[in-house]
Amino acid sequence: MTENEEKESLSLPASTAAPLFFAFGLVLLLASLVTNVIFAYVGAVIAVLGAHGWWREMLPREHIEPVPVQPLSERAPEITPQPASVEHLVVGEDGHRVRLPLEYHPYATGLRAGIAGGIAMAVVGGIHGLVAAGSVWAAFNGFASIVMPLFGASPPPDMLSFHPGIMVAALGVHIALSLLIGIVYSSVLPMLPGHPRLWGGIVAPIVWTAAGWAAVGLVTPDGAGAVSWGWFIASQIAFGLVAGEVVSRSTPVRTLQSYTLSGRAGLEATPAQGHPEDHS
Amino acid sequence: MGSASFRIKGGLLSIGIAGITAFLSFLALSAVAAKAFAAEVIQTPTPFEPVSEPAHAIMDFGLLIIWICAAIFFIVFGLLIYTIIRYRAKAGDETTEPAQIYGSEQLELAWTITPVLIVIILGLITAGRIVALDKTDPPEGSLGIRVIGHQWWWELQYEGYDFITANELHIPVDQTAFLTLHSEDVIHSFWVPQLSGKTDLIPNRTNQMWMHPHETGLYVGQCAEYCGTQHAHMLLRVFVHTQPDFERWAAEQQQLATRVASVDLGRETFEQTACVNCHTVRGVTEIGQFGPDLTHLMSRTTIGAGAAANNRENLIAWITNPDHFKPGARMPAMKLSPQKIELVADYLTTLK
Amino acid sequence: MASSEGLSVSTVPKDVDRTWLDHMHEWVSTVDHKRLGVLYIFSGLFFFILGGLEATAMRAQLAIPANDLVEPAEFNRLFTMHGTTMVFLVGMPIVTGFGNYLIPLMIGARDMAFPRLNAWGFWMFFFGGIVLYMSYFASMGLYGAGTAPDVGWFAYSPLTGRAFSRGNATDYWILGILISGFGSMSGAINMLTTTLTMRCPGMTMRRIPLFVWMMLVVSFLMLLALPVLTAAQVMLLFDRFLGAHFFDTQAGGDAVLWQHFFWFFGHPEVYILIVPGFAYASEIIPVFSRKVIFGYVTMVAASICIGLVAVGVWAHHMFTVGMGRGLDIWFAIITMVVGIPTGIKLFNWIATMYGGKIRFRVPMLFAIAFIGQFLLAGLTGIMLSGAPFTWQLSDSYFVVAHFHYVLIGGLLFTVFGACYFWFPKMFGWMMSERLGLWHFVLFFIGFHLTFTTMHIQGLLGMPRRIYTYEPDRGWAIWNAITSAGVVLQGLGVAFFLLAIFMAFRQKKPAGPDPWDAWTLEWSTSSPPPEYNFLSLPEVRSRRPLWDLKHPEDPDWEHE
Amino acid sequence: MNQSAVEPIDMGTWNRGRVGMLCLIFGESMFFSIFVVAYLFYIGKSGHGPQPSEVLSFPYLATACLLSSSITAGLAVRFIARSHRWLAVLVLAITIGLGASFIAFTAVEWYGLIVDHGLTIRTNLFGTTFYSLVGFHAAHVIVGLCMLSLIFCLLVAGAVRSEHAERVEMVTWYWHFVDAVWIVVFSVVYIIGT
Ligand code: HEA
Ligand code: HEA
Ligand code: HEC
Ligand code: CUA
Ligand SMILES: [Cu+2]
Repeated sequence: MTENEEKESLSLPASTAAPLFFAFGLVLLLASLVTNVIFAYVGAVIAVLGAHGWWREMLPREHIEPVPVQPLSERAPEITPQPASVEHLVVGEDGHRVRLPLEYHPYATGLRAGIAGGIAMAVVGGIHGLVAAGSVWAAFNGFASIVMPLFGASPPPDMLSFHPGIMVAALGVHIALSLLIGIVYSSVLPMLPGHPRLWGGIVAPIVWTAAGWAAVGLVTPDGAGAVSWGWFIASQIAFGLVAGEVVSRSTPVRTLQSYTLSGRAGLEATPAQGHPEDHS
Repeated sequence: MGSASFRIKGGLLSIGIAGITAFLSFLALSAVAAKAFAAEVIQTPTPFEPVSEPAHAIMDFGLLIIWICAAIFFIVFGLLIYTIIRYRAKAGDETTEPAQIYGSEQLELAWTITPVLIVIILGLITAGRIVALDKTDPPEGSLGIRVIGHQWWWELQYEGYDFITANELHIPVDQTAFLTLHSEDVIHSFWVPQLSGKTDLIPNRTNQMWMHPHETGLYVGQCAEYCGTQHAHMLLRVFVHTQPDFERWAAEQQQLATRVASVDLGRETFEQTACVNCHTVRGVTEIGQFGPDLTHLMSRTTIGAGAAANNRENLIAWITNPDHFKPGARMPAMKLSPQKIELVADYLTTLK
Repeated sequence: MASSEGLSVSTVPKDVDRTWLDHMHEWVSTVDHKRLGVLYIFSGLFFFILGGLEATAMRAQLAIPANDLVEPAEFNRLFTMHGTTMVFLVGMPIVTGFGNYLIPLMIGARDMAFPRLNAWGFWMFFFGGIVLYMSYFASMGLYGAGTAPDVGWFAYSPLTGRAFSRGNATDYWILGILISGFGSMSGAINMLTTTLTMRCPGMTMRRIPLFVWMMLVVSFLMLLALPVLTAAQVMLLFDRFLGAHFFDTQAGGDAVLWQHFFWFFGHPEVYILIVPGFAYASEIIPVFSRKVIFGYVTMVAASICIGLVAVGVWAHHMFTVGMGRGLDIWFAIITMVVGIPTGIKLFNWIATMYGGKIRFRVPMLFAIAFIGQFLLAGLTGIMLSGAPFTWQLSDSYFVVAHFHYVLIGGLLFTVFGACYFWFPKMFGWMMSERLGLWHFVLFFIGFHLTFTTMHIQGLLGMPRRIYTYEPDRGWAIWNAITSAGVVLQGLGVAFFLLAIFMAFRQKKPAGPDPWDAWTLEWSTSSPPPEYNFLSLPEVRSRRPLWDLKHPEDPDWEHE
Repeated sequence: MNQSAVEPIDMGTWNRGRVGMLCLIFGESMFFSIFVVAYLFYIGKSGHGPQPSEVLSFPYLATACLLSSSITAGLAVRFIARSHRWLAVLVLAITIGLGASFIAFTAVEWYGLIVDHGLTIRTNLFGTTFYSLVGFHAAHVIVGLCMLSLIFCLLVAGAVRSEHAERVEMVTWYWHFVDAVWIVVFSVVYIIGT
């Protein structure tokens, strides 16, 4: 806010009661519906007067009024710099106003983790199918038979053979969930204390298996019995371990934010403010 | 300003603690009181004590959502409480500003996708429940009943049996009752929480709902869509009987009205008054459609859709002035002389 | 505080010799956005007291079973007028009022884009409210006396048809809302245009305060939703006066069509009411946490998402009409989707507080309570969006609890917070912290007594809109508690009024920037001069005042 | 356009007049869409009374009038902006004439419907939705005509000069909008509806 040359007054739209009259006239006009036609006549007259007044305010040129400028004593004083100093984060003296964290895993890591985990899970599922029922399809059909009653469809008629429709549906749900969970993994795991494999591989799968177990039990009580929970947990843990592994192996990239504006814009070859590691 | 804020905080803390204590003790007290009241409670139509099929499945589904939401609530609320306690301004904090943090792509991503996952799962489950519970065709061997909503009473027509009754639905246990819902005037909604969810009765439309009770007993409910002055007194009673009991009841309902000679005078008064313009008594007069069928009036426990118990005294009061129990009811006070009212009431009490 | 010493706010009125008539004239003929904003807010508060008294009467009737304090027809009028008043005459004007007052100040403009239209909008709203309340005296009801409308705030057809609603009571409902709707629409046009075209130099769309962004979304929703209601009401008027058959079920009209139209308006309407609440919270929370808002861009994106998704969810109010599976599923899922952007906002507010130095001043107390309450309210909303569950809960007190939690726990709490926060700016006087604290505590406890318990009645199967209930249903005790809470709420509100009154009496000067805040409105004097800014400010970041207060470390280097 | 008292910065093309007008048009479209939806919803649901296919005939002339008036209205703005006063008067007169004849056609159509076919707003759902949709459109045409006539008078009187072209343009935006609504209305009423 720059110091301006002193003005005596400023022009603002002049006050006018024309809109009030226009509104009042319209309201009377409408209110005549529930009262008496006389209101309509009176209302129409008032509305026309109001509209005319409004028109005169605008045309041929806007009616403006000078408003005297506040005396100096009433004006807000210039804003003075505050003594209060701003705390900085440990990550960097210059990074006290950053988006945190300074580095993150690219989304691709998350997607890769999801894909890898999803495959691992499918492999465990397939083995379970082979061992328990002698058919890889049993895994998909088994998955479908837990899930489909939840969603209201009837479970697959025959657990051992290949059903293209069910296959597509099961794969679709499986892939979508795997990818989303992969992204969550890549963004959350690095923030947690301790090792990502522990959180991602053991804790998280157990939590959601428990939740899933409760949900299946609540919604389709018979569904819960049909699931061999041991294998189920095994496949979830497979997912978690593999996805967690992918995440913990990926190298995070640094965000551009610790660079100055000109650095980010590519105007400067070397960022003026050093990298965070230089400080901590 | 600094010290002021601490005074306030102190004040707040004490008032807050006092308030919370007051609140908790109030709750405890009221729980005790609720127990005391509970002795008198006869019927709480809660969806959480289901005795019938869709109600049961709905409760399970409802509990699932409640638990998911409760988990979200406690996590987020815990975070909130932790934050305001941990990061409250402390002495000396006025001179410095905390570090300014703009945001975090990772965190924001995480708390976008986690809800997305929850919504996907919850959405799929909801879709499944809708498909499973919404039946548009009567299942094999179900009992069909047409329910017609009126301001402010229920007309019940039993399909396959030839009779009409009102306000009190009787159905057999362990058999699906399939209701077809219509309305004569405005929108109503059929709701007996322990048996099934509610479905609206809409003029010009036909809706369906079903229930498959597995416990006998009396279950109450009421109209759940605002339908005018006496919406509050558009109560419903559902009697779930054993199969033989139900057949017995239905057989009785199929009978024409009984004729008892001793109340012929009352019947004549009834027939000569405008009553017959609105009420049907099968075997006597069948013009009236506007009011409830009175053929077996005394087989019902209440009159006026639950507005009063069904006994001679209340019938007299009702005929004298329906507004006495149900101000605004669509039945006019017939302005009969007290003697005539007695006679009519005598007659009505014979309609077993 | 930064600069309160060395400040000489003159307390001598400029024009001592003016009569109240002059002042009156000044107020009715004003086209100044600040005065109109104040008019909006104060008329909103006036109607809030009316609506609150109506609620009090209802709660008195429901406190015990089989009570006959209030006639059934009168009870129905009470809840109709209560709901209508609170939504159209309290919520709408207050949010428009704050928008009007603050948008030009926050974006560094001298007035709204169309000052006269602004005045017209206010008067339309105001007269609309008057017309609605005239029904009590003049609607020539069936029995001669005036009767207020009794069709519920969403006025389902065919209950509103001539056949079931004789007299003119329903017409007053239609006209009152129709008229005040025009006011809100013109307000929306004004806010949109102002934000888009009147920003001061440097105030790019990426720099406008979140408040302004959210009001932009709100204005968009108003412009989208209100004409729909207007059109539906015009149809209803045609039915009632010209014998048309839009909603006349006896001539083949469809009752459900009205429900679609109404809720196509009605659901965006509830976001019109809550997003301003988000807007106030988004300004209050950073200032009292002493931190910049967390995730500005995400907040903006989430607001826009909410605005867009809100348009497609309306039929979640109609799960019991038998729409069929397909529609039930669609509306259930899309409704849950709204939870995602809303959640983002909640998390961002908490993250803003996280790591801050939270000062528990009265506005902040309301804002924090808002977060917790809105969380619960939103989650009961999610429960209601599970259609099968709603087959049980719809039109029960659980729904009543849900929407009072959002409307009071969400909107009203932030409105109170906003009043304490911006009152010093509007009038130049501070409001008493002590009275404010009383207000907060009493209202907070009262609110929870009333509405937390109300969930239980709902789960016990109590339908809404019933004037009385049987003693044997097990609802009595809960209703008693619910009603008891109203007393505390009333007391809280009384303290609020007292705090406003005392602020004008005690005249404790506020100075231009009592909260050490960062948006433009705090750079001008309190109250601001008619022209807002002597010379138009130039901004370089989202927090222009931070830049000035911390020249060593300005925001613009980092955005 | 003269700088207003409250306008802080020059927004170029997107000044407040234009943005405001767009907002108004957006709101109006919502209003019309509801009537259109009601019309579509009730197609074929009138139990008795005249049906659309029996009584409606496609309004070629009226449509042609209204659509071409949009072009002349656009021309008028150009002429005003370039200070060709009398050319502007001419095209504006044509515009008004075309608009007025549209209204006349509608009036004739309604007369036929009411008198010959006995179709009123009370007759059946078709009457209800038809008269309200077409009627609201016609009402907007009339409002537009009033505004154009006002400009016409001022133009003849010499009060409208090239610097007012922008405001006149706003009025023509409204006129174009009314035109666009007509395209929707006739597709719905005369094409889909019959
Ligand atoms: C300010 C007003 C407001 C707001 C903001 C809301 C918000 C929501 N409402 Fe509410 N509602 C009303 C006002 C409001 N409502 C009113 C007035 C009625 C009744 C009208 C009447 O009948 O009279 C009503 C009725 C109503 C119904 C109909 C009930 C019925 O009558 O049968 C439904 C059903 O779906 C519903 C759902 C929701 C949902 C899902 C939200 C969501 O927007 C909530 C989103 C918020 C959260 C979910 C919390 C925070 C999120 C997280 C912490 C992230 C994680 C969460 C998940 C992934 C789930 N509301
Ligand atoms: C913003 C919206 C809003 C707000 C703030 C409120 C506030 C309140 N509401 Fe409201 N309510 C609705 C919106 C709102 N409501 C809607 C939309 C409906 C649906 C209507 C329908 O079904 O059609 C509804 C319905 C509704 C019902 C259901 C009626 C029914 O279905 O039968 C009930 C019942 O308890 C109720 C109660 C309350 C209470 C106790 C308050 C309290 O919070 C009120 C507290 C306020 C006061 C108590 C004010 C008192 C002031 C003073 C005491 C000051 C002293 C006065 C002077 C000095 C002059 N409301
Ligand atoms: C204008 C039509 C009308 C007339 C005439 C009329 N009734 Fe009714 N009656 C009704 C309606 C409608 C109800 C249902 C009221 C309600 O429950 O809200 C009713 C209910 C009743 C009931 C209670 C039935 C039940 O099961 O709840 C009785 C008993 C009754 N009427 C008896 C009479 C008698 C006796 C007369 C003549 C003296 C009479 N009615 C005349 C319309 C009428
Ligand atoms: Cu019938 Cu409410
Ligand atoms: Cu909604």
